[in-house]
Amino acid sequence: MPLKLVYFAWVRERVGKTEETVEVPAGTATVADLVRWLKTRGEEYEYAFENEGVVRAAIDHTHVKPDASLDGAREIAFFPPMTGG
Amino acid sequence: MPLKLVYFAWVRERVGKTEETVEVPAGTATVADLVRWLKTRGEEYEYAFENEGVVRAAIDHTHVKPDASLDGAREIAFFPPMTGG
Amino acid sequence: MIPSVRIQAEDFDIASEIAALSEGRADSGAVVTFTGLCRDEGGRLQALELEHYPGMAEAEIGRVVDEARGRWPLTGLTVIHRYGKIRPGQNIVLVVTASAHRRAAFEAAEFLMDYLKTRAPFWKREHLKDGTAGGWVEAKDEDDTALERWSRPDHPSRESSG
Amino acid sequence: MIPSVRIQAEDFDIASEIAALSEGRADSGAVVTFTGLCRDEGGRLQALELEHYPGMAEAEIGRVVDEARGRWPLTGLTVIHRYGKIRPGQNIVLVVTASAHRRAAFEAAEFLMDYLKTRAPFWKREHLKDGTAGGWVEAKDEDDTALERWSRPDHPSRESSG
Repeated sequence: MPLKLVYFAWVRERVGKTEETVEVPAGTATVADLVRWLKTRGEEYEYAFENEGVVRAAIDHTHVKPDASLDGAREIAFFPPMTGG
Repeated sequence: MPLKLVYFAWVRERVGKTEETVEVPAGTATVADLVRWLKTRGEEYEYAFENEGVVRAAIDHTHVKPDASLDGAREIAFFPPMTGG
Repeated sequence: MIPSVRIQAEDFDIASEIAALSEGRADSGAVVTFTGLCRDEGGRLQALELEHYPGMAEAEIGRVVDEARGRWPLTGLTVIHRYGKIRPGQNIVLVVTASAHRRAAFEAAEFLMDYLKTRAPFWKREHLKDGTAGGWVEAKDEDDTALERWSRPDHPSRESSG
Repeated sequence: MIPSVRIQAEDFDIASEIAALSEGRADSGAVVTFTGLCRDEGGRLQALELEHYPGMAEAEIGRVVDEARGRWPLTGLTVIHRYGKIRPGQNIVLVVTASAHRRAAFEAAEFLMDYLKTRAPFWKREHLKDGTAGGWVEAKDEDDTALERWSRPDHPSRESSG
């Protein structure tokens, strides 16, 4: 399944990309699965996701937890805790 | 002792005066004593102070309770509960 | 920081009051304004008339302002209360608080309004559209309740968040 | 009441935002504004740079706005969040709430700010006066604590005072 991934703030800087479209392997069911797979793709991903639980995720513009299903997802975003306001 | 009395809102309307200077009898030691004496001065005062505890008082621009001493007071104000803001 | 307290018949301009607070300083991270307005009460109100006790109004608001400054680390504070005839939609009262962090600015503004409502010597009377002079507005018990929460020991009166 | 949510690079004008809320209605007795400003951090900050997630920023703030409208009887609501480079003393965020009574306006504005701080997809990075690009601003635990109080069962989320 092709998925658009977008990155923000220091997650973007560590990954070295603003966005990319990836073909995830079968069995990648949740956001946590996706992160696990991304970390196998290179040091930059390992670095970006080194502290599990720090990087937040959103599916199609909605905040989600690591156990959220990727079913029907079009755009997955990864970013640090927010500091707006 | 001569005292300046000032009245506001419906207390002013009931008393029928904005202010007056009175010579209070000896033994008038507190705000409550003053109110008691004022109520002997006529129906308008009886009406203004008919519900004890509703009319508030201030001595020299500071809120006080009925048992506050009149010692050194120059201006005593009587008014309903405040409704500003 | 020199707080500004004004009792006036004229209207006020919120933007210039905020600008005056921020003038020449960049240590405020949060500015809260509260504006109290005259409601039309479902269309029956022609105007509110605000009577006040000159001298005591300034003194009492000054005391409340001092109390707020002692409780919160404010970088700016302005209170303006109008008197006289005020029509629906017009301004009655303005409180502006500035602080490094938002919690202090919010709490100080709420505190000031709760105190002004019950301690500042102002009295409102209604003038109705049908030509009758309506009565004096009655004080609300809930305003006293609002006030009491500031003396509860568990009330968070220190800044807690940015 | 149609709430207004805007994500923009340009500055905003508080007075015209308040005026827009009040336009043609006199049922608001209380208007609260919160302005978040860029602090100079003791003089060492040259600017903040705000990155955001276009699309999600609008969507997430819209959800928080809907939640606020469900909790409080608001007569007006505006949220503006800027992005891009912002210098000390300049505006970052504006929340305006209007209601018949003050408690609702205050609480809704605080609620919105607590949620924006921790849920709106914006990230601040510092640029320092000495020319170095400072780091990304870290999220504060106390912002999460501020958020939690809105889910406590004893929190007064209904208007209680005029």
